[in-house]
Amino acid sequence: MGLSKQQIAQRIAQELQHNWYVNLGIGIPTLVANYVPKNIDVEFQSENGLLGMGPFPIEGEEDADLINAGKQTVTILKGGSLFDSALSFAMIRGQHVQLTVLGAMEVAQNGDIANWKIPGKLVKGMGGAMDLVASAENIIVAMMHTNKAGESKILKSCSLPLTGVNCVKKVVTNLAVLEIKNNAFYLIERAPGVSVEEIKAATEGDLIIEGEIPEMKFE
Amino acid sequence: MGLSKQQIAQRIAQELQHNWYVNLGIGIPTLVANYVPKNIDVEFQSENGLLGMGPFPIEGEEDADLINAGKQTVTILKGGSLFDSALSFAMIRGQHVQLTVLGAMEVAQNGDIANWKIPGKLVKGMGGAMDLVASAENIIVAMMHTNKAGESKILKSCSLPLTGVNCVKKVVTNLAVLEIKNNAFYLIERAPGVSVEEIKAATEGDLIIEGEIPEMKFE
Amino acid sequence: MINKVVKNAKEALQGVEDSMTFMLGGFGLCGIPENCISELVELGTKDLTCISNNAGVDDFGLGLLLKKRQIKKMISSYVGENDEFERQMLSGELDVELIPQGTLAERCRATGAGIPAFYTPAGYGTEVAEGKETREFNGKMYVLEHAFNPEFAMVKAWKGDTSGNLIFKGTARNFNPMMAMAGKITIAEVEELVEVGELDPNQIHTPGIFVQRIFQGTNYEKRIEQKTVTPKS
Amino acid sequence: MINKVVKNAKEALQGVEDSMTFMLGGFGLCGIPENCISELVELGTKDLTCISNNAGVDDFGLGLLLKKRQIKKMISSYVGENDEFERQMLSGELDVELIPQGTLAERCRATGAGIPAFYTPAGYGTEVAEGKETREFNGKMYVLEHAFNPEFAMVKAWKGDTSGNLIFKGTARNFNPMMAMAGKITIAEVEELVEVGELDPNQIHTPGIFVQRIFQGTNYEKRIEQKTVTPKS
Repeated sequence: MGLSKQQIAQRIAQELQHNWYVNLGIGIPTLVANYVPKNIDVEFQSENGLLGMGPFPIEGEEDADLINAGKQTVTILKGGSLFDSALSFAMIRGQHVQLTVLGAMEVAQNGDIANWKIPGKLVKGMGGAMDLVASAENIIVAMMHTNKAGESKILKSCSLPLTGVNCVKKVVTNLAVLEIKNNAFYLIERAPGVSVEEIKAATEGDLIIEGEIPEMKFE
Repeated sequence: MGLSKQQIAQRIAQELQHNWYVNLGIGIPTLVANYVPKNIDVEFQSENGLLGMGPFPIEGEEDADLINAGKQTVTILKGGSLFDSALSFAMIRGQHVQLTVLGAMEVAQNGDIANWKIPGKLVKGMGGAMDLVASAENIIVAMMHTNKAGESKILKSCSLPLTGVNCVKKVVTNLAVLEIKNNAFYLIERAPGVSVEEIKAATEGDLIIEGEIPEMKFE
Repeated sequence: MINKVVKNAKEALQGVEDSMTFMLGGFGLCGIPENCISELVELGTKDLTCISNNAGVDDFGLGLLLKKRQIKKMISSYVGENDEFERQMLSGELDVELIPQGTLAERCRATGAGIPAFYTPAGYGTEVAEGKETREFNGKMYVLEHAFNPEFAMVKAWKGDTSGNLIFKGTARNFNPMMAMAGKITIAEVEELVEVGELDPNQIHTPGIFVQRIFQGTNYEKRIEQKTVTPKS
Repeated sequence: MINKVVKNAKEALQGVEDSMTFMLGGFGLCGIPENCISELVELGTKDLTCISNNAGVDDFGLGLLLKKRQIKKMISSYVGENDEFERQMLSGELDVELIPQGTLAERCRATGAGIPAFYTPAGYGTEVAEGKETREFNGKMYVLEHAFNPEFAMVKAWKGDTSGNLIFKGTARNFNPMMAMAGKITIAEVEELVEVGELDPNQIHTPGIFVQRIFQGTNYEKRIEQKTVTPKS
């Protein structure tokens, strides 16, 4: 029901603003790079030490010394730069990166996010996620509205161990665009063909619906 | 009486050890670079962002973009490196510089040093001196034993505002080499032709004299 | 690629107002943002707080701003070589805060790196530590020091590209990279402005993300403060 | 100029003992000190604490040390991609301390820079901050984090000179420069060892002062963990 992962990425790409530096997490967020509007310039930062990240290399031109934070071979665009991890996180912590897009297991209506640990299951680590969410002025979470069991991931409060507190401003799911403020989720847009009632049913947290809720528009 | 400034520098140069990185302060300490023993390798660090500092440039080859911490035009040796002030003081604070040589107005028998401020007179600032003395494992003070009024600068306790506490290990003056330990000055060597009595008379701090005190040797 | 180019110092300094706090790169007269300083003199902006390792000399660098009494407060590590500075400080016209040089550098870096405070051994037991929190780690005493909060940072680089990437030369690097990180708006003036792609991404000292405005500087004097040479033999 | 050259990994690792704490550079398999790791496997040194952003894969990188159960504790930010690691962690044989990646990088830098502790926002309000001092600065909450204390740091560079100056390549730089600063003894293995004077002093990423031993590495595999490509069109 609702958007594909590609469409979630496409919708998030509409949030990009001219001259923004952007950090994209692993998974759906990575796809956002494919949908940058033609009329704006943005640069992608990869926290392992790369600004101006370009597309995957042409087959045969991959370089073991040029990867992104997902350990995928990438390229660097003209005007890009390379640096160490301390300077990379100085960029992040110092709020020089205007937008962080990342996935989540749970988001709560106070802006809390959980995306790194499920008790009892194997913990792989938080990587750079805790630094990113604790620092970014502008965080968009990209995720499915519900988990595989059909349970809402848009919650009154997170049940999983937190990655960060009071930090998420916006959530784009397969069903909706939600803004977090006043300790609630404000419904901003619906996925094409998805009703407000369906979104309500899939949302455990407090959902505020003000006036007519428009459908998302894709070009 | 006693050593010239050049000789003080020459005596301090005898303290240099193979493979040491060394920071030399302004004044007498700068002269130490002229007396490095031939059989050892040392590198000079200048806290404005230069390792492998070489001699002054040949007349006509001076470069406004290559100066030392005394703002003098210098050169850089093969194998040298350039860096910013934060990394430079990371070297100093992180104790990667094995020896700091600097001048002082007063040194106390507990290792305190005062060299940056005279109340009521113009204060020019501490520059990098406070970082250097708070960090270096090995600090040698190069100075005249007494001030222009003939008063001792080797004291029970400093009267001037401090630059650092409990940090000086060794003092080389025009009269003597002194080691600081057990809250006292231990007389190690006399300047050629200077008697123990003369050194005693010029020293206000507790002076420990154990056995025969040898004269300094110069090649 | 994001374009940061502005026409000149005048355009770069738009938004500069009285009573603001600036960081200015340089060590002595080496690596100072000459064009920005000239433009500040031109603008006549007053009551400035300037964070800069030194304060220039009487007729160059920040000395030019001091002469026109545009500076209310200097935050520096060493401020000699300047008679007008001395006069204003002694008369109480100028407020001066002296900071150990390494602490100054690290506070600039912390500002840009989102580190609000850190501990350093520099100044412990001296008047620099008065009124500051001190603390023991592994048997040694340290002083808690904080980040700054400057409105503008003005730095000078050797080469820069249109996206704001900077390369410094020699010891003209000094405080410039950390200050570039620290400005809410960072202005870089460069001796040579090039197109993106002309600088090796592996050799960039300051990535463009830290720079909001960049321009090709003009008429660099690059004065030498202490010319010391070895005579030709 | 000070000479830091040793013959090979064997000579570089002299003094390495059981129960020591090491820092190892690299991000994933990118920029890891392959020769040092092989030599550690060879030596069979046990009960090691390894500070490294990741823990390798089953048959490469730190995975090789895990397989031989030489590691007692891993301090990392992300440790996926490794079945043996998973088994040892779940069975309790291996102690794992997970640290936010930026905090890890900054703690490495702090270690080398003589900063015993600093405040960072990362992890505030999460279990990472449990038992740690937290504090408010300018209305935001921060966690106090400390420097490490490793005996050895092992880093991999692209080029190095006999005096220990290092240049890294691409994103193989990652944690290497900060870890190089942090070792009581820092060992650098390089793809190309050159004479002093061959590297531009203005382009050195890690000045030789931080490196105690350097050697020309051999047989670099430089494995790619996730080969992603754009098909030829």
